[in-house]
Order: sequence, then structure tokens, then C-alpha cells
Amino acid sequence: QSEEEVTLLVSPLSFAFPHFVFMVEQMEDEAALIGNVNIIVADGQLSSPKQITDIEAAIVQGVDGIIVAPTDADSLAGAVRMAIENGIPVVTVDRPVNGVPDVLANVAADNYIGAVAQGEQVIADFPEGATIVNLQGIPGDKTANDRNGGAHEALDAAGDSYIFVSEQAANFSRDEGLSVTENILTGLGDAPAVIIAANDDMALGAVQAVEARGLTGQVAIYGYDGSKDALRAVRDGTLAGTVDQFPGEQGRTAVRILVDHIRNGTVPESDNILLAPIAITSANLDMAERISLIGE
Amino acid sequence: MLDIKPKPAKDPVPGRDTSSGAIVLEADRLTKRFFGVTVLDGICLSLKKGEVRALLGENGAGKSTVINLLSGVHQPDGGSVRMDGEQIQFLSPLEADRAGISVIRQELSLFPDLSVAEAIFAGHLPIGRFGLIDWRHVHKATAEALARLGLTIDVRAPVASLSVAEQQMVEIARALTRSSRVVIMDEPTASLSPKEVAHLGEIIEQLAAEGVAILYVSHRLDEVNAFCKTFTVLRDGTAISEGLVSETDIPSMIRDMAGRHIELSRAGADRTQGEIVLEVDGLASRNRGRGSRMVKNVSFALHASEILGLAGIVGAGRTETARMIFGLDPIGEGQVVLDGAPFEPASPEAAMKAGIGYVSEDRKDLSILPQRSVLENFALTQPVPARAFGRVDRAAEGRMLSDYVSQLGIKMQNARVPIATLSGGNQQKVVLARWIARQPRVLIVDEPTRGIDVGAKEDVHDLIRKIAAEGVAVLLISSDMPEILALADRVVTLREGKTTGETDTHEATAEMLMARMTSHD
Amino acid sequence: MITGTDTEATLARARRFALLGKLAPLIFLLGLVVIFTSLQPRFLLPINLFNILRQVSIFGIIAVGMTFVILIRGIDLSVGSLVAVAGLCAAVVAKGGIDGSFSSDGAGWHWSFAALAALTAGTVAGLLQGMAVAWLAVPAFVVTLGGLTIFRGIALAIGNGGNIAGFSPEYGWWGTGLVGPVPVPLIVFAVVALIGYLVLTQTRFGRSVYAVGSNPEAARLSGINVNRVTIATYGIIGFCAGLSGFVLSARLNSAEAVAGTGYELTVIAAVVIGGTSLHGGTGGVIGTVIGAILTGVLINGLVLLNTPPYTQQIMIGLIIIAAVAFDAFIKRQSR
Amino acid sequence: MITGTDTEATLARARRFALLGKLAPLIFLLGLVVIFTSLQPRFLLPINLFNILRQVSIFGIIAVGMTFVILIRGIDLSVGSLVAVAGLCAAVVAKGGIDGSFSSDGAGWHWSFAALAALTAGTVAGLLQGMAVAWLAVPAFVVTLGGLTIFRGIALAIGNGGNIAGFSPEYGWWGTGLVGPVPVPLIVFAVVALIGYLVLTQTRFGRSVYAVGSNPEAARLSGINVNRVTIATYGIIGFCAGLSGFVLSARLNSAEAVAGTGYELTVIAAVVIGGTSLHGGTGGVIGTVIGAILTGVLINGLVLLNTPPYTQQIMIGLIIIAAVAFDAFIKRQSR
Ligand SMILES: Nc1ncnc2c1ncn2[C@@H]1O[C@H](COP(=O)(O)OP(=O)(O)OP(=O)(O)O)[C@@H](O)[C@H]1O
Ligand SMILES: Nc1ncnc2c1ncn2[C@@H]1O[C@H](COP(=O)(O)OP(=O)(O)OP(=O)(O)O)[C@@H](O)[C@H]1O
Ligand SMILES: [Mg+2]
Ligand SMILES: [Mg+2]
Repeated sequence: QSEEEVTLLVSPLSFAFPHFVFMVEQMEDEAALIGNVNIIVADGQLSSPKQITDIEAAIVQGVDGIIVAPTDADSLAGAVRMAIENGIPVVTVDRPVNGVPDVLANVAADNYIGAVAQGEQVIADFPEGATIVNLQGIPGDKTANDRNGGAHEALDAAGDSYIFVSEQAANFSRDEGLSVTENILTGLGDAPAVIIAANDDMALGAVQAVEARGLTGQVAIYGYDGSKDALRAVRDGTLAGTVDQFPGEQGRTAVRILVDHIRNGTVPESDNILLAPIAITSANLDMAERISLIGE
Repeated sequence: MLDIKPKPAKDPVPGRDTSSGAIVLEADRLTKRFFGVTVLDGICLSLKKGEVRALLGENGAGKSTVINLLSGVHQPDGGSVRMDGEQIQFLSPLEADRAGISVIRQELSLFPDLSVAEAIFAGHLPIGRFGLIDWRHVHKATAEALARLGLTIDVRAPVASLSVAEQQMVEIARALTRSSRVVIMDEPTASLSPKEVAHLGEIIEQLAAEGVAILYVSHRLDEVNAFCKTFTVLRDGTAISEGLVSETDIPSMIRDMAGRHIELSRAGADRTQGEIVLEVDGLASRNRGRGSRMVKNVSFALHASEILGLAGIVGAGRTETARMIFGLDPIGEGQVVLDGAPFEPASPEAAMKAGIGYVSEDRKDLSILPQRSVLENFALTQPVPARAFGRVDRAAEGRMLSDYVSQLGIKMQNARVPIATLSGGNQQKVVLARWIARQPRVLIVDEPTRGIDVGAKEDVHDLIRKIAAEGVAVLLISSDMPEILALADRVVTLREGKTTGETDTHEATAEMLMARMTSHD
Repeated sequence: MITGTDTEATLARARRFALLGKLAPLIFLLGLVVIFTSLQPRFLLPINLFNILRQVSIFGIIAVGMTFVILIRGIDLSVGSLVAVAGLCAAVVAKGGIDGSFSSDGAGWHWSFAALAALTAGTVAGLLQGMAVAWLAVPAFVVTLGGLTIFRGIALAIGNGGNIAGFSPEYGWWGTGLVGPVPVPLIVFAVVALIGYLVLTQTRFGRSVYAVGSNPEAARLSGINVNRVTIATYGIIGFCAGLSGFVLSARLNSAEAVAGTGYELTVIAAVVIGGTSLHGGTGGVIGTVIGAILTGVLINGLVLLNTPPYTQQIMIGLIIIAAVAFDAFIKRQSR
Repeated sequence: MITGTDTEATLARARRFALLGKLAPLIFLLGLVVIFTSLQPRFLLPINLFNILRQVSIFGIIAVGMTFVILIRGIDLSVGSLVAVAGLCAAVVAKGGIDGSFSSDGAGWHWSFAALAALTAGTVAGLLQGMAVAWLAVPAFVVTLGGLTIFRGIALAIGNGGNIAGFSPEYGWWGTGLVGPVPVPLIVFAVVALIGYLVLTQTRFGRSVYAVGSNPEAARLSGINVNRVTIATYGIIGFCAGLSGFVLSARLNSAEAVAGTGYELTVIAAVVIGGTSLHGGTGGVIGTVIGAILTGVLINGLVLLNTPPYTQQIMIGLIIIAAVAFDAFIKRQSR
């Protein structure tokens, strides 16, 4: 086993989402574990051109490998291709890039599939049907679209008894999750049975709005991401569930595959490693990746 | 000083101009209201080919408003404008401009960032090959127009670097390059010294000879006498009289304007000159990036209870001297001594603390807060101490303001209207009042009666004499020679940034001062 | 000038018109309320009105400060990021450190220290920006655009991209408490607006603000220390942003690094809708309060009507333009 | 006034100083390049320089248009959203319809029609905003803030929130092609900048832009049709945003509804760094090109130096402020 020094660029689509902050932390941890692996991080700031810029700069810099969580599956193809042409192996995490078959591997837990799991959890908890409020992420954002699509697929297929009574964008923020939910609750008159949110922050905002209206316990709220706050809330019963797509495991796997390839030329058995996201409720709380972090 | 020759009366019918030219522009019963207040009430006015007509009136009489109606800035509420006998409506200044009317506005309206040449040609830049601008022509024509006015400015210099008077000349040059049929001049000489005024007189004569019709607004009646053939007097928005200049005299014009008899040039009050308060010794401005320094060597002493005149032609450096004393510009060399101690204020705030006040010559850009009320504009220098917690004492301010309103005859609806809605002269009075109310020990007034009518000018002069009698040391910068002679106790002349002489006013004559202001020895 | 033909009646008419000009934003707001109520009667429920006002309070507090800044012809694009920094500063103090790095058993400080931390952070940041504007002669747009990026970076660094959550009930009271039926943030907003109003209309400093905005050169020539007024003004908006950040963190029971994103534009819109001119010198706090409420009503009403998100964005843009166009139109008419 | 005692020498000196004032952004840029190169020699590799210039081109094209708008004292916050709308319009035409709703076997149109669609969309949107500014007397800040929201909403509606991807190689050439070693977007940028420069300095329209920005009232009184100049100017920036949207979609091989988010501030920063005053009337395209490159160099250099992400944001903010402060300082000295 060679111990040559390896430098990797990690380019997550945004550093303002705890999901990716955690993922990168786990990558750094894995890199330290392996030894002699340096990780450079670049913030994609939710912008394809910015991420392309970062990758191009990394190519110039001569990194040994690139791990990218692309903002958009199509837009980054050119930059990724350029990296590979320059002999730099690329692993995608979170979602693949389209049209570049030479990517070493894609390590992902599909947002769409995770949202399907979220929807199915709702169906499992409310077999008779439910009125549903849907809090969406930033309009146009790929993650927001996938999570919205997945939830719809599961719930729309489950029949007419699952009714979306209101769907509004709350931009992944707790602030807007709270105020939008306040507004929706007033507009509806009858409280919905379920609120699903495309991330945990919005879900936690919704929890507060529901509490303020004295509806605690009457509305089941589902988040997405399995963040520390959300896991605590699930434990305490204020949140009905969340979805974990194992960002840490994704990150660690990606680092392992890439470093292995650079040092030993190993090619992974499959170039598409999919982790199945799962819905987390109080019943399976211990399966959540960040459960050890939430303390008592 | 102007050489005023009485014109021979060649018109037999009094009040009617029978010169051969056809009527070019005519105002027919124009009426205008602002905020429901009638400002013009059925004004009639006509301009013939080659005629030079004076439009006279007190501040706020409606002169500028007539001009605004004739040039498409505002629309009349009643009446009509005719050109060559045909009724015409100018919806914008653009249309009036196209019809051949060019206007020199009362308030400077130039382009600070553009070069002199471009400012003169703005909106009319000549096109050469490939639809691109013919810059050679622009620069040549500008140099010519400025030369006609006896001015040598770098045509590529930005307008912002010119003094107010030079900007005024650029405005005039702009109207001259247009080859218009009608030229309207709204107080073109308000900040000009005699030399430039004389130049303008020649040009007016020339234009009239070429058949251009000219409407001329000025508060300097000797100019009116020299330049104009006919006149119209406005009072309170109505045309009170019109006729031939040659058949009237200044006192009766004044009587028409004011509706009362006004005594001109009353003798100065007896004052006993006090101690030296402010002394300027070998002052020079700092040498900045562009050009050379403007103030090179200025010295004078100013006593309490004295009015010291500072005379000079455009660009002599009077304003810059004042700015240094008031802490607006850094001092290059020499020193200012206040009460026997060297004094170098870092800011106007510091100068004011030391008891100095400064009324700027640039009313629009440096003096008024256009959108704010008359009261706030008056109180800007904080003449009334604040109450607890920094609260302003509006009642006391209002009482103080109303004193000045009656003393200076300021015309306004009430103290709450924005100052921009007052006529130019009335704005000037508010600005003066703001400084006098502070009761400074040294007051520098830069062109204090710029744009102020004859009657009010006397009121302002009286006020300046009064504060001088109360012990204030007044430094009077004025391009208006009669004003200096009437008001100042002593006169210091400047030329090209250097002091060229000092005289008691009793012993001074206009000719002698002019010589010191201009001659190269 | 008043000529003989003018009666008291025409003068009174002129005054009424001028008043109408001031009332334009209010009229527009009432029109909006009427439309929303007719389409969705629940709009007028007291609970909904308090919802709107509670939501408005958070950015309304900043809008009061923004009124000062815009009155002196300035602008502050950094407020959103400052809200995040202030909230996180408060959270760090309240938790006795960054979550995880300190004991999580809540060995933190009293809420009042947390509030003080937020206010101090905001004010200092504001003053620093004011100094850059005044002394370095860098346009406010650029300084605060830099601030927007810098403070967001700082917020992300403090929270390590995430949030700090879970405060004491006393802390939380500032965001979620009620006094009678009235939400606490609304009371904070009302107090800030009242003080802002009094300072602008009754004090020398307020007058200087208008003077500097109306004609900075004239203000300087009249002995006003323009730099000092400028710096103070940015200090004020920094204070307001800090206060807002504290209240927001209390309301969310969490201080996020991404809090306040995009607030700058909402807040500026509220001030301008309220009739304060971006050219400085005219306007005031009353208009700003109306403008902020109008913005809140708009967002709430569209959600209540269940407008699809994309359509909502289009409608919000159009209505904001319409509100300001209406104001401009009335002002032109009343001249 | 030049009096007799002034020699040619002092005049020449004055001109040299004025020149220095114009060169300030360039000096700052060179300083930055020197620092980055000394810390990371790879910075100067041709491939990196072309990378920077290719990246700069996309928003540089818009910055040329923004120069016009800022010169007339305007501002355009909607450009980012317009980039998205234009890109999506081009994509819809190139694909012969919205993905899925039409046959996906590529029964689309030639890239030239796609480009035309993008340019038309941008120009029309720009003209509409210009009309609102000119005729409704709504401040440009408000109109284009509304536009920012409205056009983003439209972009989301066109793409139904998603993107439209996969164009013909000829289409893609506009974003990724090379002419010799020179990237095509860079050539587009250079051509746009050259035309912008000529229009501003050599044509009557260009000089009217300066006149309107320097003193709109005086411009009106000089017979310049201020409204027409205003509307044309917003049409120009709309055109530029449309062009940029087309090139960006070609570069990404995908038109996204979220494309161009935040461009407005980057573009305005580039223009101001380049020495164009937000008060209108002074500045020009040469400065803007330098400002845009400076912005690009900054982002690229910080990444090459491995600056941590949060620190990067803080540095970018500080350096932008420093660049403009340097410019202001030099200009003050040379006055
Ligand atoms: N835009 C305006 N809004 C309101 N009132 C106005 C406006 N313009 C002029 N006025 C009023 O109309 C009257 C006439 O003003 P005008 O400027 O025509 O006077 P003037 O004769 O030119 O005076 P001066 O010699 O001081 O320049 C004044 O009472 C003035 O307050
Ligand atoms: N900011 C400036 N930059 C360069 N030159 C200037 C500046 N301000 C004034 N000047 C020049 O300084 C000279 C003196 O101007 P100043 O205003 O002091 O003269 P003045 O005697 O008051 O005459 P005026 O009647 O023109 O006001 C003028 O020639 C003017 O061009
Ligand atoms: Mg007038
Ligand atoms: Mg002067």
C-alpha cells in the first residue's frame, strides 16, 4: 500500500446547508483515518457557474481527484468531462452528472427516492388518507424539485384520499417555514392532518407555528435530512418523522473509492453506489446517522 | 462700469414699438396656477424680430414662470402662445428648442461631469462621418463661442471645475451656438462682473442686428437701460406696464415694479470702526492636481463694524479665499489670523464655532435643501438653541423667521412649503436670514444680492448695514460694482489671485477699481 | 404667491391634495385589504391580522433603520447578513458557547446578555460600514454589498453553516410571547418605530438627517458634520438589524447562519413603498410602517388565496411596482 | 481658468494626474495578479487565464449593458432573472418545445432561432422595465426589483421549476467552442464591449447617456429626449442579459430556472469597481471590463489558494471594498 500524498477537491453545491456541512466533515474525518489525504473544499453557492469555476481552478491547481455534489445534473457535465480528460478522476455524490460515463463512481442517496420514502411513511401513518400541506424548498432548486416530485409520486399514487390542501415554497428556511405555515393555517380553517416539508428547518418552523396555534399533537409533521434538531424533535414527539439519506456514509464512501483508485488503480465494482434513504420515526430512531450527536 | 448712453427717441407713439420686424413670439393672456394659487394672471407679451425686450418685476412677480411657459417647461392653465402668428403648444423644452427658442436659465443647469465643449453642445452634437460625432468641430466652435465672450477656458475641462460665473458664461455660450430665432435670458448677469457684462452687451446688440428676438430679464436696471429697446413690467402676476425704454427712467420702472416709491442708495449709517477681527496674510491656495493654484497672494484686514468689499473679475479668486477662511478648502500658504491668533479651521463647523458665517454664491448647489420647508432651511444653521434631548424649538424658530420675513419682504405661502417652490430671489433672502440670525462675529457674504430685485436689494443692504452697526465684521464679495460702492467702507481688489490694491470707498471710483481688477502691469 | 383672486377655498384644496399625496400608500394598502377580504373572508380574522403584524415586525424593525439610511441617500444591503450574525452572537452567549464545543447542558448566560451581544454586534458592524462610507468615500452600495458577503461569511463561520437552537423560555418570550393579545415582536416594532419617528421629526439629529439627504454640500456649509451624521445613521440601522436578529432567533428558537437571506430587498421595498425617496431628503417612518405592513399583507394574502408559488412571485413583483407607481401618480396629480 | 502664468507643463501634469485616476482599477488588478501569482505560480498558466476570462465573459456581457444603465443614474436588479428567462426561451426554441410536452427526439429549431428568442426576450423585458421607469416615474430600483421577482417567476413557470438540457453541438459551440486558443464567450464579450465603447464615446446617443446621467433636468432643457434615452438604455441591458443567458445555456448545455441568481450584485460590483459612478455621468466600458476581470481574478485566485469557503466570502467582500476605496483615494489625490 503506497502512502503517497493525495489532494482532493470537494465541491458541495452549497455550504449553507447543514446536510453538506456534515457530509464534508465526515469526508475530512475519513481522510484523516486513511492518512496523508488532503481535502480542499469549495463552496458551490447553489450556482452552476460557480461550481464550474471551482472545478476548473482545481484542474489548474492539479488536484489528484475531485468529489462533486453537483447543483445540476446537466450543467456540470462539461467541467467534469474536462477534469477527466486532464486525468483527474471524479466521484459524484448526492446526485450524478448526466452524459459523462467516465465518472469513476456516483455515490448517492437519491433525493427523489428519499421523498418517496417520506410519502410512504405518511401513508403508513395515515392509511385512511389525509389532508396534506406541502412546504417546498427554493423554487427551481434541483433538490427542492426532486423532493417535491418524490413526495407527490408516493402520495398521488395512493389515491384520492390524500389531498394536498396547500403547497407553498418556504425556501428551505426555518423563518419562512414558520411564517408560511402560520399563513396557511389561517387560510385553511380546518387544520391539516399532515405537513410535509422538503427539509428539517422548514419542518421545525412548522412545528412552532402549529404549537403557537395550540394544535400540538393534531398535526403530524415530517421533515427531511435527519438533522440533529430534527432527530431530537422526533425523539420528543414534536416531529412525526424525517428522512435520512446518510450524507456521512456517502461522503466516506466517496473518499474511500477515490483514494483507493488514485493510490492503487482500483475501480469500484459498481459505478453507481446507491444508499437507500429511509424514513426515520420514533420507532427506528437508532438507524439515523447523526443519532449519536443529539445527546440526552 | 457700464457706459450707458441714453438712446434717442425715435418712436412717436408712446408704449408701442413700431420697429419694422414682424412679431415672432407672442404670449396671449397666459395664466398659470401652482397648488391652486394663481401665479400668472392673463399676461400678454410680444417679441418682434430684432427686438430686445426687458421683462422686469420684483422677486416672485412671475418672470421665470412666463419663460417656463414660453419654452415648454410648464403648460399654461389659460391663454396661448403664438409663434409667427400661429397658435402653438410646446409640450416639452425639446419642442420649443426645435422651434428655435433657446433659453439661458436663471438657475445654472449644466452637466458637471461633461467637458465644457460637450456641455455647450449637449443634445445638438454634430454628426460627421459614419454617424459618429465630429469632435473637431465641437471643440473649434466652442473655442470660438467662448472667445466671443472674451473667455479663455480649456474646452476639455469638466464643467464642475469652473467657478459659478464661468459656468454662467458657458450657459450663455450655449445659447449662442444655437443660431436661434428667439433667445430668452433669465438673469444672465447675476454673477458676472462688469467686464463680462459689457461683452454680453455687445453680443446682444449683434444678435439683434441679425434679427434675433431677445427677452431679457435682469434686476440690474442700468443694463436694461443699455441693452433693451422695450420693456414689460410684471407685478403680482399681471403685466402692469410696457413701453419703450427710451421713454422712461429707472425710478419710474422701479415704481411700476414695486407699486411704491423706493429711495435708492441711501447713505451708509454712521459706524465707528472697531478692532481688527480677521486678518489674512499672504494667503495662497493649495496646489492641486489640475492647473495651477487660483489664490496666490491675498492680504487684507477686517475690522469689527466694518464692511470690507472684495472686488475682482470672474475667476479672480474671491470665492476661493472665502472658502479657505471658512474651512471648506485647505490653506496652502500664508495665514489667517482671528482675534490675533492664527486660525486654520478644519471644517465649516469649526469656523462657525469661531464665529464666522459664510453665505455662498451658489444658491442651488451649496445653499438650499430643495425639498425641505422654508422653516427647516432657515433653521439649518441652528440659530435657536435646542431644548432637552436635542429637541428642536419650532415655535421659537418660527417667530424668528417671521421677523425676517417681514424685514426682507420674503414672499411665500407659509413656512411649511418646500423652499424650491419660492422664486429665486426669495430663496436668497431665506439663506441670508439663516446666517444673520446666527449673529456671527464675521460674516462673509458672496454675491449676497444675486437675483434679488431692486427693492429687496435695498432691504438686504439695510440689513447688512444694520448688523455691521451692531459690531459684525462683514466681508462683501460682489461683482456688482454699484453694490460695492454703495455698501462697502473700504474696497480690496483682487486680480488673478493677488491683492492689487486697497482704498476707502469715498475715494474710489468705478474706473479706478476696474483698472486694478483687470490691467496687467 | 397669493394673489387677490385666490380664495381660502383654493388654498384648502391645495392642502387637501398635498395630504392625499402623503396618504397614497395607505390608500393602496386599504385597497389591497379590501380585495383580499372579498376573495377570502378569513383574511380579516384577528388571528390572521396578528400573524401578519408579527411577521412584519421582524423586518419592520430594520425598515425603520433603513428609513434613516435612505433619507441620507444611503443604502444598506448588508442587513440580512447582519440579522444572521446578530442572532448567532446572541445564541452563542445564551448557550454559553457554540453547540457541541461547550457543554450542551445549558450553562449559558441570561437572555439579557444575549440581547446585548446581538445589539452590540449589529451596532458595531453598522458603525464600521458607516465609517467606510464616510471616510473612505466608498459608495454605500459597495460597502454594504461587501458587508452582505462578509457578514454572511462570518455567520456561516460562527454557526459552521448550521444553526444553534434551543433557548430558555424567557429568551423565547421575545419572539413568541404575548402581552394580552398582542405579540411581543409587534410591541418591539411599535416602540422602535415610535422612537424613530420622534427622533426624525423632533430632534436636531433628525433634522440633520434630512438636511444631509436633501443637499449634503449645503448641510456641510451650514456646519453639520456630515460624516458624523452618516456614521450614526449606519450605526442605527446596524442596531435595528441586531435587534431584529435577536427577536428572530427568539421567534424561531434557533439562530441560523442563513437567517435573513434576501431581507435587504424586502426592507428597501417597504421603505420605498412607504414614500421615502431613494434620492434622500423626503419621507419618514410613518410611511415605512405602512409600506412594511403592505408587504406583509401581500405575502400573507397571496398564501391565503393559495396562489401557486411561481404565480405568487410574479404577482408580488407587479403589485410592488404598482404600489410605487400609484404613489408617484398621486404625488404628480397633487402638484 | 487658465491664466497667462500657467505653463503647458502644469497642464500636462494635470492631464497625467487625471489619467492616473482612470488607471486606478487597472493598478489594483495588476496588484492582485502579482499577489496571486507569487502565492500560486500556476495562476499565470494560459489555461487558467483563459478559464478566468471565459468565466468573466458571461457576466461581463451584462456588465457592459449595466454601464449604460448606471451612467444614467439607473440600476438593474433584474438581470439575473432575465438571464434565466432568456436561456429558457432559447432552450424551448432549440428543443422545439418544453421537454416532455413536445417530442423529445429533437424536432427543434436551429440555434440561430434560439439565440434570436433569447435576445428578443431580454430586449423586450428590458424595454418594458425602461418604460415603467420613464413613464410611470417609478424608481429604477423598484421597477427592477419587481422585475427580479417577476422574471424569476416566469423562468420557473417556463421550465416548470426545472431545467431544459441537451442542445446541438452548434448551439453548444457558443458556450464551449474555441477559435484558436480563444474561448467563444470571450470573443462575444470582446465584441459587445467594443461596440459598447464606440457607442458611448463616439455617438450622439452615447453622449446623451452621459448628459442624462450628469444632470437629467439640464438634459431635458437641452432638448434631449430623456425618456427615450432611458428606455433605450434598459433595452440595451435587456439585450445584453438575453445574450448572456443564451451563452450561459450553451456553456452549461442546460437552461436552468435558477440560472443567474445573484448576478445583479456581481455585475453592479464589476461596473462600480471599474470606476463608473453610481451617481451617473462618469465612467465607461473600459473600466467595466477591468472591473469584471478583477472580480473574476478574485474568485479564481482565492480558490486556487485553497482559501476555506467562509473565509473566501469574507475576503471577497473586503477586497471589493478595498478596490473601490483605492479608486476613490487616487481620484481624490489627483483632483
Ligand atoms: N414649481 C413651482 N411650484 C410652486 N410655486 C411656484 C413654482 N414655480 C414658481 N412658483 C411660484 O410662482 C411665483 C412666481 O415665481 P417666478 O419664479 O416666476 O418669479 P420671478 O419673477 O422669476 O422671481 P425672481 O426675480 O426671484 O426670480 C412665486 O410666488 C413662486 O413661489
Ligand atoms: N474645484 C475646482 N477645481 C479647479 N479649479 C477651480 C475649482 N474651483 C474653482 N476653480 C477655479 O478657480 C478660479 C477662481 O475661482 P473663484 O470662484 O474663487 O473666483 P471668484 O473671484 O469668486 O470669481 P467668480 O465670480 O467666478 O466666483 C476660477 O478660475 C475657477 O475656474
Ligand atoms: Mg426668476
Ligand atoms: Mg465667486
